[in-house]
Amino acid sequence: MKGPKMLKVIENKPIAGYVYSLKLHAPELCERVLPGQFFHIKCGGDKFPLLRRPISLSYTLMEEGCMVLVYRVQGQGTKNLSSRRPGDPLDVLGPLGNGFEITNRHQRVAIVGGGIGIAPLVELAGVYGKRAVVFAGFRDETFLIEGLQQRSPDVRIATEDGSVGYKGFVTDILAQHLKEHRFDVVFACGPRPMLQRVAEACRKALVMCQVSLEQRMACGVGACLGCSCAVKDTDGSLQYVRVCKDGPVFWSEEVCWDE
Amino acid sequence: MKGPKMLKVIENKPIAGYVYSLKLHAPELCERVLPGQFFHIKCGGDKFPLLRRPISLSYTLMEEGCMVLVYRVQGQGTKNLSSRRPGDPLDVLGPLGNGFEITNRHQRVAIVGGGIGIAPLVELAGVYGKRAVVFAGFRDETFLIEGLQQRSPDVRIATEDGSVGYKGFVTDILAQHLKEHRFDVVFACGPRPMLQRVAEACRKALVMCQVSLEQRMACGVGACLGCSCAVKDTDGSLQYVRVCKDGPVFWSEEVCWDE
Amino acid sequence: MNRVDMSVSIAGLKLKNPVMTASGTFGFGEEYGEFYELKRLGAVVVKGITLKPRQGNPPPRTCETPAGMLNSVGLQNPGVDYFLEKELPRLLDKGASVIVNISGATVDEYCAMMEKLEPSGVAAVELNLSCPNVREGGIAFGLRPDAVYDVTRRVKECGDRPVIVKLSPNVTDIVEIASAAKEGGGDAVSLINTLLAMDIDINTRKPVLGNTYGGLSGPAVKPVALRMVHQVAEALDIPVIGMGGILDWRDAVQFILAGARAVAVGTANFVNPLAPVDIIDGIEKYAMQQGFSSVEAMVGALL
Amino acid sequence: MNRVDMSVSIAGLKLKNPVMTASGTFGFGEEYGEFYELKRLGAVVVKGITLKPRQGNPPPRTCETPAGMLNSVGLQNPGVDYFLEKELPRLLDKGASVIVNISGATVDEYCAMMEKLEPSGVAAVELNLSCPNVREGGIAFGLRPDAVYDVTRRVKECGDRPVIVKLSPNVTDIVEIASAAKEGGGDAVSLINTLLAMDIDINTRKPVLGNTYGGLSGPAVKPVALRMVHQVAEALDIPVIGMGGILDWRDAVQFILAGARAVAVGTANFVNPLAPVDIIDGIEKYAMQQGFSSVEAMVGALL
Ligand SMILES: Cc1cc2nc3c(=O)[nH]c(=O)nc-3n(C[C@H](O)[C@H](O)[C@H](O)COP(=O)(O)OP(=O)(O)OC[C@H]3O[C@@H](n4cnc5c(N)ncnc54)[C@H](O)[C@@H]3O)c2cc1C
Ligand SMILES: Cc1cc2nc3c(=O)[nH]c(=O)nc-3n(C[C@H](O)[C@H](O)[C@H](O)COP(=O)(O)OP(=O)(O)OC[C@H]3O[C@@H](n4cnc5c(N)ncnc54)[C@H](O)[C@@H]3O)c2cc1C
Ligand SMILES: Cc1cc2nc3c(=O)[nH]c(=O)nc-3n(C[C@H](O)[C@H](O)[C@H](O)COP(=O)(O)O)c2cc1C
Ligand SMILES: Cc1cc2nc3c(=O)[nH]c(=O)nc-3n(C[C@H](O)[C@H](O)[C@H](O)COP(=O)(O)O)c2cc1C
Ligand code: FES
Ligand code: FES
Repeated sequence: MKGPKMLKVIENKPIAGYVYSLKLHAPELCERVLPGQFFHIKCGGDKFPLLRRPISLSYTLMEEGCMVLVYRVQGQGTKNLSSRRPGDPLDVLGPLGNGFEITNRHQRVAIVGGGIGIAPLVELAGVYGKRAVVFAGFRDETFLIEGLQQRSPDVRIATEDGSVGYKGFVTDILAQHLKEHRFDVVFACGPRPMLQRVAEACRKALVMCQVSLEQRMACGVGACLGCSCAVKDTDGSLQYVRVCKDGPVFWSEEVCWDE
Repeated sequence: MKGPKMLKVIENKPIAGYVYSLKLHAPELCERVLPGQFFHIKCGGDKFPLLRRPISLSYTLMEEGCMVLVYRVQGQGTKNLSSRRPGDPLDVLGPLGNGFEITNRHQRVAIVGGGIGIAPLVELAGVYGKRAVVFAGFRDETFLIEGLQQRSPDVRIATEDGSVGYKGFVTDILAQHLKEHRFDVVFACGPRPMLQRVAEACRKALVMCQVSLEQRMACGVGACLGCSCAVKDTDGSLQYVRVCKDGPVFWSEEVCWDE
Repeated sequence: MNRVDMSVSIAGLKLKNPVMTASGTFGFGEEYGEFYELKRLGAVVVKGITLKPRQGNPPPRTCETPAGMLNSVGLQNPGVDYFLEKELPRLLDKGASVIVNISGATVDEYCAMMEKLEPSGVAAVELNLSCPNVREGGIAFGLRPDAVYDVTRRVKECGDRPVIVKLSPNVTDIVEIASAAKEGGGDAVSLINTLLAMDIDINTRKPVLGNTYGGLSGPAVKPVALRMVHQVAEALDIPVIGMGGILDWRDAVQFILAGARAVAVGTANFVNPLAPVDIIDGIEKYAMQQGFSSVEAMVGALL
Repeated sequence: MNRVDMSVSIAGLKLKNPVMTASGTFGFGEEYGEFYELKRLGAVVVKGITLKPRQGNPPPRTCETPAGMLNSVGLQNPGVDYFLEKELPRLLDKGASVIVNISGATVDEYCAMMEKLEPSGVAAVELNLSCPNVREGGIAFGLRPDAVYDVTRRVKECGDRPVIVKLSPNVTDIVEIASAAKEGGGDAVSLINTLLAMDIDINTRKPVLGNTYGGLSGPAVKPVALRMVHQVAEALDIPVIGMGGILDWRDAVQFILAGARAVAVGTANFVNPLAPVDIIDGIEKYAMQQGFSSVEAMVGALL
């Protein structure tokens, strides 16, 4: 972890309704950032919005010395972010957090993303390439599919409205797949109810699962204890850990889902 | 007075260091606005900066249905304003205030502006044309001179650093002129110390003088009593009046200068 | 979809909708009355008046702060007699429900004003208790429960008009103060008035306001106001008029969910002169979407 | 130009500059210590600790508000023993001046912590009086002058370390409370802690914070903080550590001009991790430009 940097915006364009792809010039950070890590970004002016917003790495473009973050416009922070233009400086802190635990012993992995939760998984898909099956779920409009396919050929798509791929939830196709195939580990990112369903499916299939959690953050670096989430301690007791520093990636079995 | 309008920015460009010229499409307002009136402008987003900022009409461009406001970047509000681009909508309330009192009996008038206080006088110069002598004072860099000259040929310039015209204060050349020439009325706009000196010179020369005052404003329409300035009542007692509604133009002899 | 019943009953009044203006931000309705019809509002709360005319504080009287503003108007107003003669008839002609905010330096002054207002057409009287009480060495009435109780009870005795007690947020225990207002016979409480605050110009090295201290209002104070409204509405059975930082309908809905039976819009008028009417519309749409048949059903409807 | 003497004496301590971190926003210095050397700060005020470890409040614990934020961390901390064993040595190794913020549910708990801290290398102890006092039915110590006096006096008796009393702004009369801290023997007062506040999500119709209420901090509260610092500094002869909404050096200068002898930077760390060091530099430049030979000469230098 180093101080915040002013990075240059290379591109900031919509890739689906409300979803933007932000390319930043950051050769040095590209070298260091791990899949699943995030950046804490000053989206607005001085005082409004006040706090930084956490956005994960989507993927790096090593040759260009660039990294790409993909975000959905949600409220004022991301709205401000979406108005940054090429050439603008952007105040970025990070990479932060632990990122996914990647080992060379994983021979077959599943990567499961829902909605904007797909964004943080693209770099990870690149790490596992052919060893991964990627499950991507959308409400209707899809995005980042090409980027995923370039990195990891086996991409299965589910849409709630059935416009592309399987009609229904991505967790359905995952659960089905888990019955027939064996994975060394499952990586998941998306809305909490989806993660909970993935965790449940993995528990049943006796597969280890890493989930990337979200929580409202203030500092983003571990100092304020503002982003706590409850995990089970080794003795089964509940304990609060920091999503920003101890996470955002946790083993699904640690997480207190019904909290 | 009508509700706030979303006007289209046609042009918003620097015309001197920190000084911007903002052209707005507003055919209907052009017809109504009087020299010396101002607009109350939402410069920023929703909450920051919160309040509107008062900016005077500089001049209208009737054929184009446009009006031009000229402002100096001072703090956050005007800084935000300066980042508006052509095509952007701008939330403008007005015209507000009384404007200069103009009568057809004024045969010879002096128009005196200091710094950004020159901006609100351009339209007025157009009203009086050849009947006016315009005195314009600057620190160093001049602006709006051409616009003034087009409307009123006799423009006298003073700069504090002597780079253009008389070296010194505009009040010096005014005072000199007042000794030799008779004016029916003097109109002045600029920093308060300058206005006070103009008022003093006029008092000595027995010339009536109208000054455009500034005060921090909240509502801009007369409802909050936030923009008070002290004037002398007919019985000599001090009384607070509203710069936004009872002004911004006052007869200099009413104003309590040492308040 | 069915329409929502927007009316609310508060302090014995039936208002056509829950949106009022906050005292001191709306003058006597003249200026903003040029933007829309005043009778569209639940009520017009006029600027604070006193028994005698007041000149107010020296300028500057306002300044902007992060997401807020300070004011130190100092109750500049033409006095109750002028108000009754010149301003009130004009307001009533427009069909507005008028609530008069009154300030006194002594309990007797409050009572004298109440007696003058009683026979007029005002809908209710709002006691502004943030003004220094000369009897108690300049401590504002609103800061001590016994003083709040006392002035409320005495004013109630002077007439039958509903009395709304407007509370200062600059207190340790807002529930204790609101409770004193209730015990004194107050028909409703308004909260919050402004937070005492200051700003400093580091170039001139002087306070920005001519009066050094002023009142903080606007979005910055909303979280404090919401908390106080929630505390009072939870603890006491007295209707609450919520205010403090309401800029748009979302803010107004927050106050209603927190337990306010009506809301008042202050600083927002300066930002958007149409704020009160926009807020009425927004509340109605929200209620419709959420399936509330009336605004009253939304009051305190936190889950 | 000559350099400015940046050092300040406060509560018997000589600090190399007037800039501290605000408790709870800086952890135990570990995280921000990666951005710059902790010994550059006037002092590091560590997160509030308690006698026994505490788990803290349920999430969400933070949310943004207009120009501010709410927090309801609920004093999650590993307890004083762990702090002394694991955290303090690391901080002292880095050359930091360490001020320990302590919270207790009873006066005895404060004293027990003071006794444990006394023999350690901490520079001073800061009493956080915003926590509910179990003996008094959950009313925070900081809300009542007698309680403030009592806990300050008792803690002072437990050791020789300077005691800074951190005051809650949620009170009617901050001068009365600060005065109690002074009478109790407090060496300095810190103000302000956070304003009690809440936020509501109108979509879920629930309070945003897991704990319903939380503390408001950040630029939104600065005008209130400045006013309180000014009031206390004018009225009493006790050094004031000013905080509340300081984002940059301009804000810090305002507090010093208002009468604060030192300042603490809280929420700003989250916005700009380098805020405290940027602020040190900025204060120095300002002092130089304004012709102050020392920061101490700037204290209370309103014109
Ligand atoms: C570790 C991490 C990684 C993330 N990565 C991405 C990403 O790659 N792409 C993406 O689109 N989004 C991502 N998010 C979610 C993103 O941070 C929020 O959508 C964003 O903060 C919303 O800010 P806003 O001002 O637009 O919305 P608002 O709703 O106005 O925000 C209000 C406050 O709530 C917080 N908040 C709102 N939603 C969330 C959320 N889901 N998680 C955490 N805080 C929230 C904001 O940070 C802010 O403080 C990530 C969140 C976390 C915690
Ligand atoms: C009737 C009137 C007409 C004006 N016309 C013009 C014009 O044509 N061109 C121009 O450049 N400026 C004009 N001004 C001044 C202009 O309003 C201020 O420069 C502007 O408000 C500064 O806002 P800011 O946010 O950039 O600065 P900040 O200093 O950050 O503003 C902080 C607060 O102080 C207020 N404020 C600061 N300076 C002034 C000031 N001089 N007068 C009133 N309020 C102030 C702001 O409105 C704001 O509320 C006029 C002022 C008035 C009252
Ligand atoms: C300029 C101004 C003048 C005010 N005058 C009064 C007043 O005369 N009487 C009163 O009870 N409250 C007065 N207030 C307080 C408001 O009525 C309201 O309680 C407060 O501003 C909080 O609401 P807001 O944040 O929506 O403005 C005034 C507020 C402002 C900003
Ligand atoms: C996340 C967070 C945690 C805090 N924890 C403590 C604490 O443990 N003890 C304490 O005395 N103050 C605590 N505070 C209050 C701050 O120290 C400070 O008084 C307040 O935030 C105002 O300063 P600011 O606006 O610069 O943040 C905390 C504040 C925040 C934002
Ligand atoms: S956001 Fe501060 S500890 Fe995680
Ligand atoms: S700014 Fe409100 S009365 Fe002039």
